[in-house]
Amino acid sequence: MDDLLAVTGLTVGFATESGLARVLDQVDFRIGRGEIVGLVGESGCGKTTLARAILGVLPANSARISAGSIEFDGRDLLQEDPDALATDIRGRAITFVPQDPFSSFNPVFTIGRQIEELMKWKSPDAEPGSGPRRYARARRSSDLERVLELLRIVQLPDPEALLRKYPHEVSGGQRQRLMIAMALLPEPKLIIADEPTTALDVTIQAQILKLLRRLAAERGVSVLFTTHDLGTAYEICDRMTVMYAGQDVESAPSDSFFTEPRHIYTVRLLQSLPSRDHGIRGIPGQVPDLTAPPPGCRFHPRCDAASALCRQTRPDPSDVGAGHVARCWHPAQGEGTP
Amino acid sequence: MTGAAPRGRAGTLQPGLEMRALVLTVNRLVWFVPTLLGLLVITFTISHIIPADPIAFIAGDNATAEQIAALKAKFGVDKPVPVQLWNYILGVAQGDFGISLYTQRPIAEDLIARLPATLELAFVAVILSGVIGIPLGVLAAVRRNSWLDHALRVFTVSGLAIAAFWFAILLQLLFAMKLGWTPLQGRVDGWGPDPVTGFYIVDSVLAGDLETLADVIGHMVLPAVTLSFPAMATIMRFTRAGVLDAINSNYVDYQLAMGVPRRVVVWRYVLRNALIGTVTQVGLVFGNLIANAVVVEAVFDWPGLGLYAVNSILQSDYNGIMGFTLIMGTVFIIVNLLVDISHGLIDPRETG
Amino acid sequence: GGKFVFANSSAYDTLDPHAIFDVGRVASRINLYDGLMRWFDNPPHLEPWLAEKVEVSDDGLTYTFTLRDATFHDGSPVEASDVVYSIDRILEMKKGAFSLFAGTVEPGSTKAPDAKTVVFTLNKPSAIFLATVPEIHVLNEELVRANEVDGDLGTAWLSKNDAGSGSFRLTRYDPAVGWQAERFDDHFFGWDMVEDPLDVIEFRTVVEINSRVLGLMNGDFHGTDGYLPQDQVKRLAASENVNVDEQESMRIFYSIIHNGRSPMTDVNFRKALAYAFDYDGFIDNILSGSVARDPVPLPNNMWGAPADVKGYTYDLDKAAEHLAMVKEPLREITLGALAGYGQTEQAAALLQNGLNKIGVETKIVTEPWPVASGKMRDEEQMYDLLFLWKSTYYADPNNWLGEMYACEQIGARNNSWYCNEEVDRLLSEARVSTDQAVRQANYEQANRLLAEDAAGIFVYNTKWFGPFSTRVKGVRFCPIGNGQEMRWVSID
Amino acid sequence: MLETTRFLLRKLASDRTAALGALIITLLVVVAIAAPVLSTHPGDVTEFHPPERLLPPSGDHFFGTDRMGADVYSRLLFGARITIAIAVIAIGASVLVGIPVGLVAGYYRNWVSDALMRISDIFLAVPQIVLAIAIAQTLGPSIENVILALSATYWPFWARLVYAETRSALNDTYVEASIALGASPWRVMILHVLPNISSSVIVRTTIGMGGTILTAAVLGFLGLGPPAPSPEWGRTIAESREFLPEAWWYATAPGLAIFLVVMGFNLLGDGLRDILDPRTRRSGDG
Amino acid sequence: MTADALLSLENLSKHFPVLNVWKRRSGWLKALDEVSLSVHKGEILGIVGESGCGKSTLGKTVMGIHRPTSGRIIFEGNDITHLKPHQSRGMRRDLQYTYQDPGASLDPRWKIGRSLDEPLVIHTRLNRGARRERVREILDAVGLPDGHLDLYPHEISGGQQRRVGLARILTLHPTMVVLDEPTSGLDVSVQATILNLFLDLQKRFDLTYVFISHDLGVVRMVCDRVAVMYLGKVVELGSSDEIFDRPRHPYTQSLLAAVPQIGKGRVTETFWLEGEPPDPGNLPSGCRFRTRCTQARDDCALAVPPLVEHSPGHADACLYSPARRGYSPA
Ligand SMILES: Nc1ncnc2c1ncn2[C@@H]1O[C@H](COP(=O)(O)OP(=O)(O)OP(=O)(O)O)[C@@H](O)[C@H]1O
Ligand SMILES: Nc1ncnc2c1ncn2[C@@H]1O[C@H](COP(=O)(O)OP(=O)(O)OP(=O)(O)O)[C@@H](O)[C@H]1O
Ligand SMILES: [Mg+2]
Ligand SMILES: [Mg+2]
Repeated sequence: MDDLLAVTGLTVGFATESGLARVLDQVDFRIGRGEIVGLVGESGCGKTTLARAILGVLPANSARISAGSIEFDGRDLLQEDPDALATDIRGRAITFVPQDPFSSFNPVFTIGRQIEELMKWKSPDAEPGSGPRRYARARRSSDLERVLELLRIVQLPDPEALLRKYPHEVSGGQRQRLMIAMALLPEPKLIIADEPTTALDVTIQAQILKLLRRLAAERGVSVLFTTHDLGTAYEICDRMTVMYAGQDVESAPSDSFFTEPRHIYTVRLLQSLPSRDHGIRGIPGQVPDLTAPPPGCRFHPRCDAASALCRQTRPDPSDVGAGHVARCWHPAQGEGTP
Repeated sequence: MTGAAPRGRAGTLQPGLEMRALVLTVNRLVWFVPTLLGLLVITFTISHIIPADPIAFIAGDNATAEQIAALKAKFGVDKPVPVQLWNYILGVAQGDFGISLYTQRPIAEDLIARLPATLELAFVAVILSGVIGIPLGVLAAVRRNSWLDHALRVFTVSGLAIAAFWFAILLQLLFAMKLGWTPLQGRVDGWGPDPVTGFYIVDSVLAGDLETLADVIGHMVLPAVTLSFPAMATIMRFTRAGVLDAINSNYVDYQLAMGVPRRVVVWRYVLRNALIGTVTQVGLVFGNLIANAVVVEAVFDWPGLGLYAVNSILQSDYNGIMGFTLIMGTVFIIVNLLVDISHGLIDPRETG
Repeated sequence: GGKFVFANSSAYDTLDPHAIFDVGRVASRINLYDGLMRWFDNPPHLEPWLAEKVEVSDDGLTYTFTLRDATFHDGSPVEASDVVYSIDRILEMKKGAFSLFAGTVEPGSTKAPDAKTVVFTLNKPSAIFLATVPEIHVLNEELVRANEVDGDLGTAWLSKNDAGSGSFRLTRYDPAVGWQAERFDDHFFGWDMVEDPLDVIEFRTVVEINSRVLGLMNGDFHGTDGYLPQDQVKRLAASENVNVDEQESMRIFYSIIHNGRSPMTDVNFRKALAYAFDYDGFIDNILSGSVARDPVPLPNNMWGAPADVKGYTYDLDKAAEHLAMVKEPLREITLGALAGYGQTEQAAALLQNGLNKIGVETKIVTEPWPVASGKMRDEEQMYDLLFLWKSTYYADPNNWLGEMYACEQIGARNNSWYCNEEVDRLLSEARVSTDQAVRQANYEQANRLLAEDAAGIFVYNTKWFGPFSTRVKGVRFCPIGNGQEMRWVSID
Repeated sequence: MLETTRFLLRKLASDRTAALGALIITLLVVVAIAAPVLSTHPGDVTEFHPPERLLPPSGDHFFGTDRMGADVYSRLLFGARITIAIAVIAIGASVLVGIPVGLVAGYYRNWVSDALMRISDIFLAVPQIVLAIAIAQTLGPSIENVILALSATYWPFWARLVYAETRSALNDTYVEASIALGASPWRVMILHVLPNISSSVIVRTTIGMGGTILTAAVLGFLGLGPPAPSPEWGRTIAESREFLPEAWWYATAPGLAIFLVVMGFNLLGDGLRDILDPRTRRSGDG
Repeated sequence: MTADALLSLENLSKHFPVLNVWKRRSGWLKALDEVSLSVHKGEILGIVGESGCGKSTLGKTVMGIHRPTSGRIIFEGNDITHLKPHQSRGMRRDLQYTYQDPGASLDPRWKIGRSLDEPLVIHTRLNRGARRERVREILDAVGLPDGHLDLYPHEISGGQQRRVGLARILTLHPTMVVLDEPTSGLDVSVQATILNLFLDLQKRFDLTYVFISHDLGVVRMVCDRVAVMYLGKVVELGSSDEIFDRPRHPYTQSLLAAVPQIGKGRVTETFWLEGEPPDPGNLPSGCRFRTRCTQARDDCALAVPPLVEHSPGHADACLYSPARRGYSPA
């Protein structure tokens, strides 16, 4: 299969005061070229951790990657030299849109200055390798052209003036547009967008999602889109991967995901959405403590279908439909689909 | 944080940076005068509860009652206290801090003659602490929990705990008395360079007199090191905390995730943010520096305001001490004013 | 030739010779100015100086001085009118040496019949007048008057400039550093008797003892004051660059006792105090034997000091005995000491130590000299006891006894509130008598009575340990100038 | 309350630097209390032995003897009492004045609170030690006056701190919630605001202790502290200068004592800040 | 309609001063501008709108946390507009407010038990035992174990904190509760449980809710009536079904159109609204939505359109409301 990104068996822990938190447990995850993949799951299930692992920016002092591989465009990122990753993968081949556009700009520099710094290192024109000693004038002005053009493309009014502003002088929606522009500027192959609309109002969210989807399609960029809002995921993703407490539980194309969820957790999650049809249903119980996670399938303590098997071993991915993979011993059979 | 509603909003009412700096300056200047007035009232009050009678002292051992009365009239001490206060304020407004009971010269003259010595020392100490303290603070933050961080932590903790006068004595004991590497005390051997600015380093450079320059610097070393030690510790501490705060922030996270080299992020971007916090501390640092200057100058016989104050103490020269307090207060207020203004300039979010 | 640098412990805040009178800053007066007479050597003897000769009338009231040919530093001649101006200025300023002349010389009573003759007319006979004449430093009247501002008698100008005729002429002054002067070649006394007189003298303020000592040892300074703590003197003596010149001086250390306040009004209490001080511990241990025990208020080496007074010893039994005889109620006694003068504090602590043991409660109050000197003149505020020195301003027993214990000096120089009719009679007689034998007998007797009465706790007479660079020759020590008269000195 | 204390103790024990600070301070207190027992020459505070002056450290005199022949070590122990007394009383007075002033000024927004804050601003406009010197000099040297000078110049720090913290606490939802619930101003101030700002006050007070000890030592050094023969540390150092470099122990011992104690308070303060104040925890050491 | 109103607001406004750098007021931020609505006994009134539109301000002004700039608040027939919190103790018991972040409304240094006790201490003369009884009862009602009484707020989860926040206000048995974004920040699975709890308690204690939220899906599920706010104004008010099924105001329409709905058409393909809300301190004249409205005409800028009830129980504030067109003769 021609995947742009293939994460296999990734296991990551964090050293904390109360022991090792097993935040990712043998996670499998892939993204095809030009595909928008949603990574969904409740707060704390490890979405950001997975995203950061791909970017290679897990906190060095506390994160422990104990197994797995991250293959991107034919390179195993976990084996690469970190410096090389920083220069030609991060910000070049893979770019990033953060969750919170309010705090992701440095408050004491103008927006223009921050974009310029990014372009200095990550402009598509920049020669790959050790990075610039000097920011040549010619490149600087061609980069500026490029920036202004893209700012217009993301529908930011008066881009020249905008570059002279400080981040706090710009609204949240505009900041997120800037972030998207900055993610596109290096002409990457993959954009990792970590809950890019959570902090925004619905009307703004709709605008941003629209923009992101259009640009990704136009430019053939793959997007890893994390969110805990299933509605948002439905809007933008071609394919979904659901995570629960550090484990990937199900991965499917959007259509079959919403119509025929197979993993019990996915089913319950979808049922939790307020709906006129079935009222309000939650999932009883609580997410496990990741420093002492339950063995086997981590959802088993809250799962009404759980068996002894579930409590012992975590199922391997099994195909349950076209491109539809679930890791469940007792997959749902069309039961409870919304 | 997830799902929380967005906070913050575009501030279209924000004036430009220059405007902000101006507004800040004016705002602070408006408070300058009342603060100074309050300070005057405090010093006046203090000097009016003194046990000894300064007039009797000025009058000398053999003054008669009439002479004392005449002197009281001359100095205006026979008037009601509010009138005296008013006259005192008027006097200070005109640069008249009274007469030194000890030297019999106008206090203002004495203080101005000594101000450059103190300022030169303070400047050198501040620069020294900044130039060394800031990079070390950044290093400590970047290499958090490394042996370097721990060593620097010991350093900062010591810097803040050590009594400056004792440290000064220790340095003297070691470098001047035992090893003989530096002069024991004083600002220069003999008379120093011809006064132009009053700063000996500048003056000896202006005069092209390298020998004197070397001598001046030699004399400067121990006092400057003593003074800058606690200041350096404070600066380091705040820089470290500031850098750590900044490093843990989302914008650094973002830049690193976008592959901007760590060293660039830290030294060009984080530092600026960290310095905002450090700059606000300069006022505090300067205050401590001045405080320490009093005793450090006494130990090193540095002919500045601190030594003047100590001599005034020994001579019970109340006018001298009050003059010193006032001028220190003024210098301190001005420094804080500058700090506020520069803070406003560095941090675009600051709105006064 | 050469330059001599002296490290002085006190700051030269003013150079006006009539404004100051202390020993610490004597150098500016004695080197930049001249008086009609001058003290020399040790024991001190008085010699005519600017004056060629002096004649005293039989009634002891009229002193006629004849001036030599001398010039001020600006080249103008020293004339009798300058002397008249100078004494009248002293009397008007009421500072410095004023008290020596107060009541004896009236303002305007001094006349200059011609340019070379000055006539002083005293309003009562004084045996000490001549001894105080050296303090009349002669100013260049014209120059001073030209620099007067608002009738300040030129004090502002004189605080930074010189208007004298002395052996050296001021070239530089900075209150924070000190002053520098060059040799005045036209000085009336000439320079023949000195083989290679100094070109330049510099007196620098160096407050820190250690700095003075180190500077001297490494050759930066050529001399410093002779009253260093003994520990430092030892260090200096050990240095090969420094010679320490030892001389018995005339500066006594004692404790004033406030005789006018209970329970010190009781002689037994005063005796208890005197027996409770550890003289040997203080002199032998703390001061390493660098001073001489002096049981009376007069320096041992001054005439008028009786040889037969033994003085008190550290004897707590006797102290307790006398204490038992005290009728007045006891209370906490305040021991005064001078800030910045560690010795006074140590003495007070030692006395406290002794008094503790006989059950007298004490507290030590250390205050700066201006505060202390203010309190000393106030019967209410004066400490119960106060340790301090009494230096030589003029070499006559009256400098000590007459000022410290005469009844008429109470509240001024007599800070003990001590008034004993017999003692007062002896002192008054001695002050006016011109008969040396009478004077000597009177002073000896007065000393005996004062010691017997335990009017104060008399501890020691200072020795002077003048540390000078080995390159320095010709230092002439005199208790009045403290060895700081530089005209005799040379350096190689 | 008991539980909070236990929690604190447990946290303290786990934070190495804070534990070290606490240890030093405990030691100081023990030393001060038990000075008569621990000292080898307890009488030497007021009793002297001139023949034994300036002896170097030995088995009999751990830190040598001073200019009066008294045991430096014993006097050091008794000096700790003075240090503690000055620090505790001066800080106590400042806290007692500063907290109510800051609390009231912070809670009510009217001209009185403005005036109070202006006054404390004026005090803060001069380096504290400069003002303390002026006051101490004016009043004359004694322990009481040192304490007075320190308290008079220190209270604005607490007033300012409490004021700022109160203002920010008033913006906190739980305070607003209590007010909305109908709680009286006093209830809010005493039961909600004060306990919640207490951690910053405690931290500030702990570090302030160190600062006060340093300032008091400076006053002592300048001769504005308690008079001889008080074993106050600052004045001991001043006394000793005359005898350098020979009698190095004389200056070294009290200087080290000041250093240790101030460091103890600073370490404890830093530690408490980390423990009590989750906001700064992030920037502390993990 | 106002007859059975438990609470009614008449032209209620809350304006915050906008300060310039000189700390002088340079204008007003109309966080709440002439809002009139009423809440009926036993109903759940939803208030929706984008961030900063004045939802919380509405709640807090009703509660007396903010002093209203103008207008009247009538609760159970009494005018409580100008009562300060302590003057209206009795009133406070009946009218309660939960904070947007209920965890933050608990004193971090107080154990849960004490926080729950506080309202009783302030408002009742019950003795310790009786209070304890009451607290237990209510804790049980919100589904928390007794053991939680001895925990500190930071020791329990966000969902539990919300329960405690709710318990705290229920101890006084109020008749009406303003719930300010009670589920924001919660995962859907937890949100569902909490919502169920609200509905439960409402039945049990016979409560009336004002339910502030920006989650339209939730509002639709739980609310009987809905008020849509835009920049300090209520732009549409009506029953849930009316609002969600037949929205009239262009803003309401765009708001609904922006919400992704699983299984329906993709918003990213259909959404039309552009731009962002203007600065609330510097509002456009006339209709506040006109700057973003695709149907805006010139007269929209002339006057602020009033909220008009074009059909029973459904009011909107659009000059070109489809309802108005239906009724107008032109
Ligand atoms: N640096 C770290 N040290 C220790 N634990 C961490 C660290 N970063 C994350 N965790 C823990 O790892 C788990 C997963 O965190 P992560 O941020 O990946 O979740 P998420 O799915 O992105 O959640 P959210 O939706 O809240 O952003 C959480 O339990 C979190 O507490
Ligand atoms: N105390 C205050 N002082 C000044 N302005 C305020 C204050 N409280 C709220 N505002 C302003 O009033 C407007 C409405 O705020 P409010 O909190 O009511 O909005 P909201 O609809 O609750 O938003 P959110 O969804 O973010 O909670 C905002 O622009 C806000 O900045
Ligand atoms: Mg996340
Ligand atoms: Mg709100």
